[in-house]
Amino acid sequence: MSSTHTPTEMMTIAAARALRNEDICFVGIGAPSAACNLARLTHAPDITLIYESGTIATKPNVLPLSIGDGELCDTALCTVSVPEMFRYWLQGGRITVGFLGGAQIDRFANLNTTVVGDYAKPKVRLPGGGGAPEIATNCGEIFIIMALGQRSFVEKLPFITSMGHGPTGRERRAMGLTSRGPTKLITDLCVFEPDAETKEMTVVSLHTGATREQVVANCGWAPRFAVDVVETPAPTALELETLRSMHARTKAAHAGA
Amino acid sequence: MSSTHTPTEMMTIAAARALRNEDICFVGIGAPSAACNLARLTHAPDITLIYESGTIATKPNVLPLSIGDGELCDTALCTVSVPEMFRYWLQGGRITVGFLGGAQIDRFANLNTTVVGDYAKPKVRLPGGGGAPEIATNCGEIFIIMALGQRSFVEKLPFITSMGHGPTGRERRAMGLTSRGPTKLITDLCVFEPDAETKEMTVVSLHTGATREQVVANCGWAPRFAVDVVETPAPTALELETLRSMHARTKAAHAGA
Amino acid sequence: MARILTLSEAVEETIRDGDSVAMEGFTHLIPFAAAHETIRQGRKDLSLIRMTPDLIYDQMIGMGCARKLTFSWGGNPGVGSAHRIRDAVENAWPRPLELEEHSHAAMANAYEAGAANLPFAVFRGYIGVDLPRVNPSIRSVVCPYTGEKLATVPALRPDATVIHAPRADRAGNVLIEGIVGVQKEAVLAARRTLVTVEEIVDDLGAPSVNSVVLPSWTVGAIAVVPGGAHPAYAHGYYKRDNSFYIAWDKVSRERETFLAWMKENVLDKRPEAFAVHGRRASR
Amino acid sequence: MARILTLSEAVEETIRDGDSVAMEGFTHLIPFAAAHETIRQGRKDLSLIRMTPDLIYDQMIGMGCARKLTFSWGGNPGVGSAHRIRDAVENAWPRPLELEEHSHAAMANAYEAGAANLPFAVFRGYIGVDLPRVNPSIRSVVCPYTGEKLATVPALRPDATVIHAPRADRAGNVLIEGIVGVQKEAVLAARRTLVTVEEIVDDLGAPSVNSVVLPSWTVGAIAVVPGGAHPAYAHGYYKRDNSFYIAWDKVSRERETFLAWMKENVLDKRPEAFAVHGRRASR
Repeated sequence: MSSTHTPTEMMTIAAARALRNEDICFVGIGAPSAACNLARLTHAPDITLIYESGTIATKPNVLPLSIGDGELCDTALCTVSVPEMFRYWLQGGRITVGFLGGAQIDRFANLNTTVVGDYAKPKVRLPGGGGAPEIATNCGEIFIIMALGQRSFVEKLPFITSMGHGPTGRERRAMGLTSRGPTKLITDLCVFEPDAETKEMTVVSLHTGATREQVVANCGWAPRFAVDVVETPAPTALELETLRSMHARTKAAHAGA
Repeated sequence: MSSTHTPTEMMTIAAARALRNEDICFVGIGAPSAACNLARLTHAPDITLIYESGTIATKPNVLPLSIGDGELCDTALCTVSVPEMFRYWLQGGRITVGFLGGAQIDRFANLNTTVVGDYAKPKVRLPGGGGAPEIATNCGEIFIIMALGQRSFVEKLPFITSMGHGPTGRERRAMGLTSRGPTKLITDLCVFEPDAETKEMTVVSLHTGATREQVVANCGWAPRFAVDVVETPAPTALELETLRSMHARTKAAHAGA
Repeated sequence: MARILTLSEAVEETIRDGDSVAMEGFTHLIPFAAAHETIRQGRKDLSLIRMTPDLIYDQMIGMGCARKLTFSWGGNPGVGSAHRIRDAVENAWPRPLELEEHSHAAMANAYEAGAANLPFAVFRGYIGVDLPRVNPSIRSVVCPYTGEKLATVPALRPDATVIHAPRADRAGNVLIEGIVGVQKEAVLAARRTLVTVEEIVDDLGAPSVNSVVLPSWTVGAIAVVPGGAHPAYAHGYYKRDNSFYIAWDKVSRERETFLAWMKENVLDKRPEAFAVHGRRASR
Repeated sequence: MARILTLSEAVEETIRDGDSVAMEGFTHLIPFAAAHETIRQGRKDLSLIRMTPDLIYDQMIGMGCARKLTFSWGGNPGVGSAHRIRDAVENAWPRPLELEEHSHAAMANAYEAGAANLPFAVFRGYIGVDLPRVNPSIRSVVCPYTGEKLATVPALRPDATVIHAPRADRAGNVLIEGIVGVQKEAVLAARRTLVTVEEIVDDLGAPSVNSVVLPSWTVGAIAVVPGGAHPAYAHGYYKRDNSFYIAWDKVSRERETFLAWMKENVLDKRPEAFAVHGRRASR
């Protein structure tokens, strides 16, 4: 196993570290799923992972390709219907952390996964919101995992699919929401957290080897940096090994018919 | 076994006959339960019996004392939660016949099971509506089973717990209800059906040996009789035998701890 | 995470004077042992909530625990009146009892809305009846698409919900099976919860991946009380004691016989007294 | 009462040109065989409804069956885009496709309201987002108790719902197990229904009294199609064919490869072709 790690590995590992053993986590597919299961296999063995397919407290051995692979149901404490999942569990206020990804994000961590261009005549039609609009407001807090890039970190979203801190950062409070919204945005180069006052997502930690210049060059708005930006601790051998073997098991499982 | 039968037996048997093999029947406890299961054990073997406890297509061997005896669950096709029962099954419009009893009834088959006297200072506090208010309007039609009596068949109800044809017989149509409301009222002396025009419950059939005078004497309003009042066919040997052996099994079962 | 406590500790932690308390179980799995412990601990001014306040609340109301009852059907199922509830309503004995009365559909929907963290429930009900005249909490909304007027009731959000269940595992996950009633909704709607169980097992043994399970982190306290649903029943464990329900009619009809029965069978007893009823049926 | 028919008869009876049709199955138990038969029968002008229009609707939309799509997430799960749906939306190929777009919560609640025979669903959603701007069916009601404004959507009441299930018994009662999704609600909300099953058995073998069962009288037609959910999976029968989903990305990217694949694997095939996927796992 290589002792160096890729930016994507660092992103997943940094995201995993944000989770706590006592969290009840609503898991999106893809990068969030890898991060959540890495947390479960390292420092948070008792974390409760919930997928929108209805599987509660699932402990997959390989990463699911979809949010409803059989592996999720087979290893769950129980599986409920999808209406129940959205009514009793998500809207019920029982989820401490919702984990989201997206196609585009703005400085207040609003997300777009609907369209690029005009809604009626889209340039690119993206998959749509799925669970995200209600995950964003009904979970205690939101972690977002997305690789930096000029096309994905944009000054202005063409469409708000799920609300972060709102178009001006002041909307959540104005609407009387009690959930905290996006508290962490984990990228392949750095970690953002919302400014306590303005709610603008602010770089608080740079991954080993990443520079401010790289972050600026890959962000569609001029990103703010916290007064004390720290260095993200490098992956431990255990983290890297656990992540890679999880991906290896997954690849082998998905290749078979 | 005695070849004569009691008025209560005749009532139960007449009620059972009103049910069809293809009915989906929401069963109240007591006399309705006896009638529904008698129908199932005689001419309607495929009737679907549903109890508000959530048991669907139950086939009890002994009559339940409550609407949720274990016997109902053990012999059911499946058992759903009570919210689901009232949402998907009753309100869902899937029930063809609701079977009700009551403490008091008026000429338009409105029922009272709430209070006698003033609601705030009741003379007699009855158990309340339970499922009846929504059974009365969400089932395709309603059969009511009640023994005649001056105190139970009253000119004016102190409280309408569940609507029959409304205080004047015209309310269902005015409210735009599509369900038919009470189409049969089976008593220990006769069977009433609503007049096609006025919806007043009208005697259409007298049980063997019962007289118009007895009906009038035991009814708190002046009951109307149909132009052609027929005689209710006497119980067959099979009906009587099936009913009595069901009651005997039930009595033995309920006596044990 | 659920904590496994003695019933006495669990009731002390879960139920406080003045609380709104839902003890649910629809004929099946009624938490009688927990109710008896609540009576023994002398809880008072409770606002009791239950769709079918049968013997369990007849006992609590007769012993003066409650100032209010929210319900939809109050009687001795298949037998007759709940005499102690009637005595409280008709004669204010042993103290006055305020009523908030609903239909089953309304209560079931109100628990469902509570579990779903909604402020109210919408349903097609209360048509042409008198209850909305005497219960101001029954209101309506108009469908924004069809213009139909539908009934509403406020969501139920009890301070404490108490239920009985067949079993829990050591992590505190709870299985409910058979007639499941509104118990799951009543637990998810509540601030604090207590689940009494027939037994604690290593493996929950849920028969299906879709079984009704309350994860440990949705439950407050768990207490092991074999037989704790008697005279109600526990599917797979013991049957409903129908003869007890029939006999209760006579016990509860007069205040004196009721008080004597409560002294002998509740006040002078301990939760362990229920164990005699807790026979495990073969699986 | 459900009638047991061939898939060809069942599709002919259940789905008509111009119908609103929900084919549900949340990753699990997706009725692919029924969709292929619908394509073969040349149904058109359908208003397709599905929370996650993945490969099944990519195929139907690419073949021109639909004029409208009501959905909440349209893609190839874990792989990428639904290329045929995108081509229809972005380029009107093979014909224009009207979209009615919702969130998962909205769709799930709308099916639930349909099953409950309510005209609309209420939930706490669509807060601070743009979808209500472009979808006029998203409205609101005000809570009559708290004054809170809550989102509403119209109930979903499809003309026809199609699902796949593990098994039915000879009386036509259907068992669903595993990830049950919105299938029960979608069936109860529909006017006509078709259930394809892996097998018909003498005894339904429901693992619990609380299993998800659709009684025979809630189901229209049943057709036995072993393997009928492939490349999705059937819990207890066969696994999800993840490699198929990955390979679909390449098949569906271009119109020509897509049409060639559909001719070879759908138009020139019969329902029996699915049987090769229908391995029964040991229970």
